[in-house]
Amino acid sequence: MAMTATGVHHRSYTSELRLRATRAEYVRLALMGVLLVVVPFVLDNYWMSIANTILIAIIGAVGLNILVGYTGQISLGQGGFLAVGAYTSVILSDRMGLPTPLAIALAVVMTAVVGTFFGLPGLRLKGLYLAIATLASQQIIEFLIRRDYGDFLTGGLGYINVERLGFLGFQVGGRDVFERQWYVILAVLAVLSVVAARNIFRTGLGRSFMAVRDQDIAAEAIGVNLTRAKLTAFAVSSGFVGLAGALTAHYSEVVSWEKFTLEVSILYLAMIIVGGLGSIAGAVYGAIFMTLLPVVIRNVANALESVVPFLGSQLPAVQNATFGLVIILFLIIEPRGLNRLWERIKEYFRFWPFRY
Amino acid sequence: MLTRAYQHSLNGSSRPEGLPLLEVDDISLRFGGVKALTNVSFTVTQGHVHAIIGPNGAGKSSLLNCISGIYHPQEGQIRLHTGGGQDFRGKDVQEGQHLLTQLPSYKVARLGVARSFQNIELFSHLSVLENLMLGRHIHMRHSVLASMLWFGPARKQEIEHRHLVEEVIDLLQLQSYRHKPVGALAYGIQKRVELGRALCIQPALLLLDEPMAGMNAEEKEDMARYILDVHELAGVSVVLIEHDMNVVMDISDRVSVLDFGKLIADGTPDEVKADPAVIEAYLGSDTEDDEVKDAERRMQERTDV
Amino acid sequence: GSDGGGGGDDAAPIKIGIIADLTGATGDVGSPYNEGMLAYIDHINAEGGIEGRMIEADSNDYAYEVPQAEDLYRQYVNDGVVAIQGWGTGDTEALSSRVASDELPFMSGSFAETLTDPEEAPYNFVVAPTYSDQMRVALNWINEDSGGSGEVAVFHNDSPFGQAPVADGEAWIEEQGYDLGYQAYPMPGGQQNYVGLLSQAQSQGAKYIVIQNVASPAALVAKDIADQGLDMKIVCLNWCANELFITTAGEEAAEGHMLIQPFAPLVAEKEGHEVINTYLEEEGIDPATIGTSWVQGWYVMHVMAEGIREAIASGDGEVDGPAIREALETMGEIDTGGVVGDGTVEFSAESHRGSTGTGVYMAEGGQMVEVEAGATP
Amino acid sequence: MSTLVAVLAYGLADGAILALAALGFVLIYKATSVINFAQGEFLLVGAYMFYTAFVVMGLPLLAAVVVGVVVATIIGVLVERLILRPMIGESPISIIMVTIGLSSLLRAVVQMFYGTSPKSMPKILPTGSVNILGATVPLNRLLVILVAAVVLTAFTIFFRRSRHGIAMRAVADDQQAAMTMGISVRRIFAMAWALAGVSALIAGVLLADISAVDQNLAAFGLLVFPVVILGGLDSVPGTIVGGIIIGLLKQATASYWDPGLATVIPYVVLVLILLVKPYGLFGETRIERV
Amino acid sequence: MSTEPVPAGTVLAGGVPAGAGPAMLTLNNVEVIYDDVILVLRGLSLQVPEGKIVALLGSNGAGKSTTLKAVSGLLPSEHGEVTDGSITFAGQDITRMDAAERVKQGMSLCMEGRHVFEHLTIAENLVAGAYTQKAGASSAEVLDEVYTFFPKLADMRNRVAGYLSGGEQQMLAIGRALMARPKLLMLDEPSLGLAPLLVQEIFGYIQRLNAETGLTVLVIEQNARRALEVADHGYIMEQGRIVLEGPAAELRENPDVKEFYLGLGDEGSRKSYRDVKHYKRRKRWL
Ligand SMILES: Nc1ncnc2c1ncn2[C@@H]1O[C@H](COP(=O)(O)OP(=O)(O)OP(=O)(O)O)[C@@H](O)[C@H]1O
Ligand SMILES: Nc1ncnc2c1ncn2[C@@H]1O[C@H](COP(=O)(O)OP(=O)(O)OP(=O)(O)O)[C@@H](O)[C@H]1O
Ligand SMILES: CC(C)C[C@H](N)C(=O)O
Ligand SMILES: [Mg+2]
Ligand SMILES: [Mg+2]
Repeated sequence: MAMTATGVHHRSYTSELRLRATRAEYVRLALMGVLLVVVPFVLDNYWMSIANTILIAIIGAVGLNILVGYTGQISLGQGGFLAVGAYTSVILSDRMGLPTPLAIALAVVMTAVVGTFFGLPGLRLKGLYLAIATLASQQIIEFLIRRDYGDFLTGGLGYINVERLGFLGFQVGGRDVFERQWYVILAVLAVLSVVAARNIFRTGLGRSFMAVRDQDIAAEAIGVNLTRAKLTAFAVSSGFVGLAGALTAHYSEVVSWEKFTLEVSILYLAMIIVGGLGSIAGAVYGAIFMTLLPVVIRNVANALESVVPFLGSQLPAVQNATFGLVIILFLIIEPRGLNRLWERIKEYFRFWPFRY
Repeated sequence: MLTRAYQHSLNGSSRPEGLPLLEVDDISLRFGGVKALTNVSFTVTQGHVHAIIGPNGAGKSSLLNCISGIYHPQEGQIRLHTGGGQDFRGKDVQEGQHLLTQLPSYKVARLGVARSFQNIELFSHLSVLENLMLGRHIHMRHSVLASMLWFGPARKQEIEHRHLVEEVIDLLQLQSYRHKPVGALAYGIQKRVELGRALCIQPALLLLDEPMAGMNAEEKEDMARYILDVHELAGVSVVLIEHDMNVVMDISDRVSVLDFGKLIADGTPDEVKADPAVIEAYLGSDTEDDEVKDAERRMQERTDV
Repeated sequence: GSDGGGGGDDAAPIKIGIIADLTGATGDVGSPYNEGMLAYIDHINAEGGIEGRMIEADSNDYAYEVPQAEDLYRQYVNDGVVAIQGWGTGDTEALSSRVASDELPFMSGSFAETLTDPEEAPYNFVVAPTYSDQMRVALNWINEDSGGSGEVAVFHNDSPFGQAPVADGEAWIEEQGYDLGYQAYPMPGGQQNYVGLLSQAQSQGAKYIVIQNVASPAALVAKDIADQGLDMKIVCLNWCANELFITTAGEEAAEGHMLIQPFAPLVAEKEGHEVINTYLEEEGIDPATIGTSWVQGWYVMHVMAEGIREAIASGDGEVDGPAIREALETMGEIDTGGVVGDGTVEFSAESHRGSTGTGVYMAEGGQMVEVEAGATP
Repeated sequence: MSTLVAVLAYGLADGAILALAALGFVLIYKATSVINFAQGEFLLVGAYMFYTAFVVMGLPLLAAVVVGVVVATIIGVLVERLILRPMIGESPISIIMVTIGLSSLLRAVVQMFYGTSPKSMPKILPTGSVNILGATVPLNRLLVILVAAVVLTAFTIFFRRSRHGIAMRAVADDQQAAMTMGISVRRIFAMAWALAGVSALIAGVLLADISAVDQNLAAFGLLVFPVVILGGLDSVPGTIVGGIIIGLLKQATASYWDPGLATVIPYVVLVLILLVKPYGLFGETRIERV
Repeated sequence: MSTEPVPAGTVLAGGVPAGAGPAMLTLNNVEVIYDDVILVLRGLSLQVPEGKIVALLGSNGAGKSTTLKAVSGLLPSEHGEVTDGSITFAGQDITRMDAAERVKQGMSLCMEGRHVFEHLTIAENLVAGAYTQKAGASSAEVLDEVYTFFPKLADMRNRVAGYLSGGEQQMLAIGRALMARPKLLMLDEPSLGLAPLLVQEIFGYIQRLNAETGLTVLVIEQNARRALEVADHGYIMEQGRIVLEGPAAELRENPDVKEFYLGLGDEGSRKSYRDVKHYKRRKRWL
């Protein structure tokens, strides 16, 4: 972000405020658009399902990054917030009979509200203390939905089966078209989410979040209402997360507490850290990377199983070990994540062949 | 007051020159057993550069923190007066007063009290431009939906406020650093950015905590010039903490002296530098400032006679 | 991709997907269960397959993580399997509506009563008596043992799996008019002791503790009872009713506790064990290393294979999900040589409850000793 | 009454082990400002190391303890050297993530070598029980309390008495300045991690002795968080108080209320405490001066 | 004296500055690079003779602090590295020595920007300063000495350092550096943020220590006038090189130094800050 390509001269503030300026940037944007469109034509259903998982993860990771990366409020409560979005949307749509899009929208609002509530400790707590307080909210939410006091959520079943998504007379189809239809819905929502998040951070609202992160006393001294900024960040972030949660529910067609555990929180945290804190692009890279990682490991292990039988018999352990190792190596090599790595590569080529 | 070719006034106060702007009324501040301030009172007049000096640990920064709402004194009041003249749009503004001692610091900032810090407190990962735009925070609306949409009000607002920010950039000659992350800038430039961020608030009162510490002679001259520009061209009232007596004597209209949390002198620079209590507590007998020596000598003569 | 039925042409192998827990929270029983299934497939392929068609099973570990199970499921669907063997209650439930819409028969290690209702879960089949039926049998036994009155504490895994039989048990006492006190206590995971639970059971005055959980926590309860010298009898259902419970608790601590186990362990020497013993002998495996869960896996797979056999035999060669489902519902009794419940498993279009009978065992001298075979509620 | 005694004995024993586990965590935090999410895995690794020495290699108890301590030290130092040192100066959250990665790695490695089924290990502590006020209390719980108390006291004295205590805190505050005082930051870091490894080993072995050598040991580690937050992230006495409170609270909730709830009660308490005392009971307030 | 900058190499080829004793610290052609790319010191050479006070002056960003970090071994912790040249201390090559070891050899650095241990009390900060000293009577003596010189510190000895005012922290930082009983004391802008009276006292104290105990001092200062008053020898650096050096008395008379560092007009009198109407042109030395 800090770097502007040499040779770009803006004639007006309007042009300077654009997200993209150079030809290369437009080309890259176009390539990404083409990629998005081409995907459903080349992948089989299984890989489409992974693409869909990635798209949902992108929305969730972007949301989490707003809170953690941009506002500096470390959160381990992602799983809980995903759950709020999922349960709300499903209860509203399937049990109360609201149209699904409306239910999802209300789920977003509901998660924002709950997120704001759990953000309250963030007003007094800082840094690691807050991180651990959010760990507590994760455990508490997880316990509550798992216990389901009064069978309020699942009616004693422990899980909710979700009807196949349909809205405005449109109905997602069966096995053959299921993944592709979902892909279109999710791709649109993911792109909108990413753009909305980027927009936040070129306006005063986003800047105030970053100010809180960098130096909260100074932020207050220039008139930023810390309480409001932090709670807004929690709300906005949770809104995205709630959307991701609701989509998870409707896409996987079942909601149960096991999808929203601490591991999920950690996975999302890994996404934004490996991708790059405080960068929307980073959240996207991270979501892609961390979702693909176990899948790729499994495929590699399966392919190599005949040569190294150990890989197959110990697959989850191998997956976890690789997960851990990748995170460690990654952060040691480039603590600022994939996004930074990408920027470094770009810089390298721009200044190539000069070293300085 | 509009000056030079600038379209915006940086002065956020609508008070006519010469009237009291800030009244510190008998405040006391304690941290546990430590008395940082004891019964301090003084008045800052609109249009003045008001210096606060005193030995280390005298409570100068604490006083500034009290004014800007970061600390809340246990006793006493700090009042900010507004109105009584015309604002920068030329409208008459009713006279009013605000009790700063009860406000959180962001509300104080909203009244137009801007400040810089002793140890630079910039938003180090943001660019100079973003830091300055943050100075406009209190003048902007921050709707979540509009921000997400960008096109429309959000964009319009960004551009609108950018004009004033550019004028500040111009005034402080920060053009070449606009897009640099402030964390990577030289110390002197960072100090200037911090001044700029405060100016973007369009302050009614500007509080500066040791803006020239750690600078060499030439950089001090620059900084002094910037402060004077802000004061003279934009008409902003300034409260300044500074240890370099040459600077203080040269640019301030009035000086308050603190020692051990108590106000030991308050007057014009000339009065203060000749005050024996000040000399003993702060300046030392063999100060480097020739003018102080002069004043001392004169006083000596007077008492001899 | 090849997302059709997968059984189109005659010679092609029949694909089955297995979602197994080898290393997760329930890996202690999941792992032998999986081995049992694979052994059965090995066995049947060695005999020339089902009606000449080989079974190709793809088994993957999901470590008891629901999201992993979903990922595997999608992969299997994409690979064109015709039926799926799952494992836990969580993933079985998570997938039940998906398997219904994808029309894939699904059996699993989850014996929850909700899965037996074809209205709710049209493609799920429960081979063994449900957790609820096991609970009923346990209560019948307790009623008898206690001489008609007593207090029962139910310790259950704090999850849908654990809760499954709790309410049904209480209803059963009411229905039968037993004079039994009944209290349920969730067992949190990862504990170092269950003394807190036991002292609550103690204040209830419970002499019987029904446990619906896996072996290690149940064994911990047994140890704590022994440590504290309490006079309580454990009645383990299914997943802790096995030799793992006995070995983990230790012979002494386990002594005298009761085990409700629908699948007869090898030591019970049923007729249906012969085929297993022959197989083990050929493979050179010591039967002493084969636990109850292994047998469970073998016979659950046997039931599925019989369904496939019937689908091939009765159909026009088309083996797909709906055909297998129909075969299972209409084929009548499937013989298990006395291993499952009262010996046979039977489904119908109205009920996917395969059996209601279960064995009752007692831990004696470190062994499972049969007390009653084919007990039904 | 007898329930109360049992609650006390079992709660204190759990609390004592928690305090030991938390001690390592706090040492690391104090010296290096690292939040170690792998503390539970340190327990796990410690217990399995000891199991290997004691059962697999069949060493006598004392030798097994020595082997365990040596290996734990080496692991602690290696982790510091290979993983955390390159991260010096990075943001706290990146460092948190590294330790999360480490926890995943350690657990997976243990699983690869030892599988997931519990290992049986002969009891080290005597298994008898004593009768206290009408309650049967196993001897091993009492001994656990005793051993933990001795170890914790030893650690506390070490830090009170030696200049390493101050050096550690100095390093935590400002590494560069500490270097200019001639304090070897590397040595202090290595020391903190090694000590954490050793205290985790002791906790892990005690825990394994009263339960079993299995993967659950790592899950126990998560409870370290409520403990340290309660006591204050950087307070050694805080770990003791926090450990005891959490241990007792859990046991009491399980005995008198709802055992399921006992798993979240520590977190509820944690949130409540933080709302009243944002730095725990004994934690150092973060200093913010402008 | 000529206003022409003297190429550093030629002056230093002769070795020790004129009239000085044997060198306690020698930097020879030192080159420092941060982050593998940012070249900060470009062949810097300077010497600090034993028993003398040497002042190092230069504008912001010239590399003064970097020089001291190179000497005290702090560069690795900032991704910096000495890539060329050598540093010798008391006859020993310390270019690659560990930072902690250097302190044991007898050098002590008081860093720019105070760097007190925030959560430690004043007393604990001072004890940490004596880390390399064998505990005992001598440490207690130094402690007393520090307290005598900074009575304010003595009064506040149990206060937590993080809450001290800027100037108080500066006193503490200097006191702490003295606790190691160094042979060479390096001070990075010791007067930053200190009140005039205290600045005066600190320089007086430095002079006294130097006179009484023969302590060698290398001091970086923005307050050039003060520094050149107490120093025996001065170096002026720009952009990572020495551009001017000489006995302090001579430097004080150098017109460039007067104008750019002492803020004096040609006649040697100070111009009021109010009268400065233009932003300063910078002296280009190179
Ligand atoms: N938050 C706080 N907690 C405890 N003590 C404080 C706090 N803030 C200031 N003090 C104490 O109050 C006194 C005054 O401090 P202050 O920072 O106002 O001094 P100052 O006049 O700005 O000094 P300097 O010129 O050195 O910056 C000092 O003794 C300081 O230790
Ligand atoms: N850790 C670092 N990484 C990268 N660049 C650095 C680092 N530290 C210093 N620099 C750069 O090296 C140059 C010299 O810095 P240094 O701090 O040595 O200057 P200085 O002469 O002490 O200045 P000042 O008077 O402001 O203290 C500066 O341009 C600075 O940006
Ligand atoms: C062993 C069990 C916990 C798994 C079991 N199949 C279930 O119902 O979940
Ligand atoms: Mg101050
Ligand atoms: Mg410097």
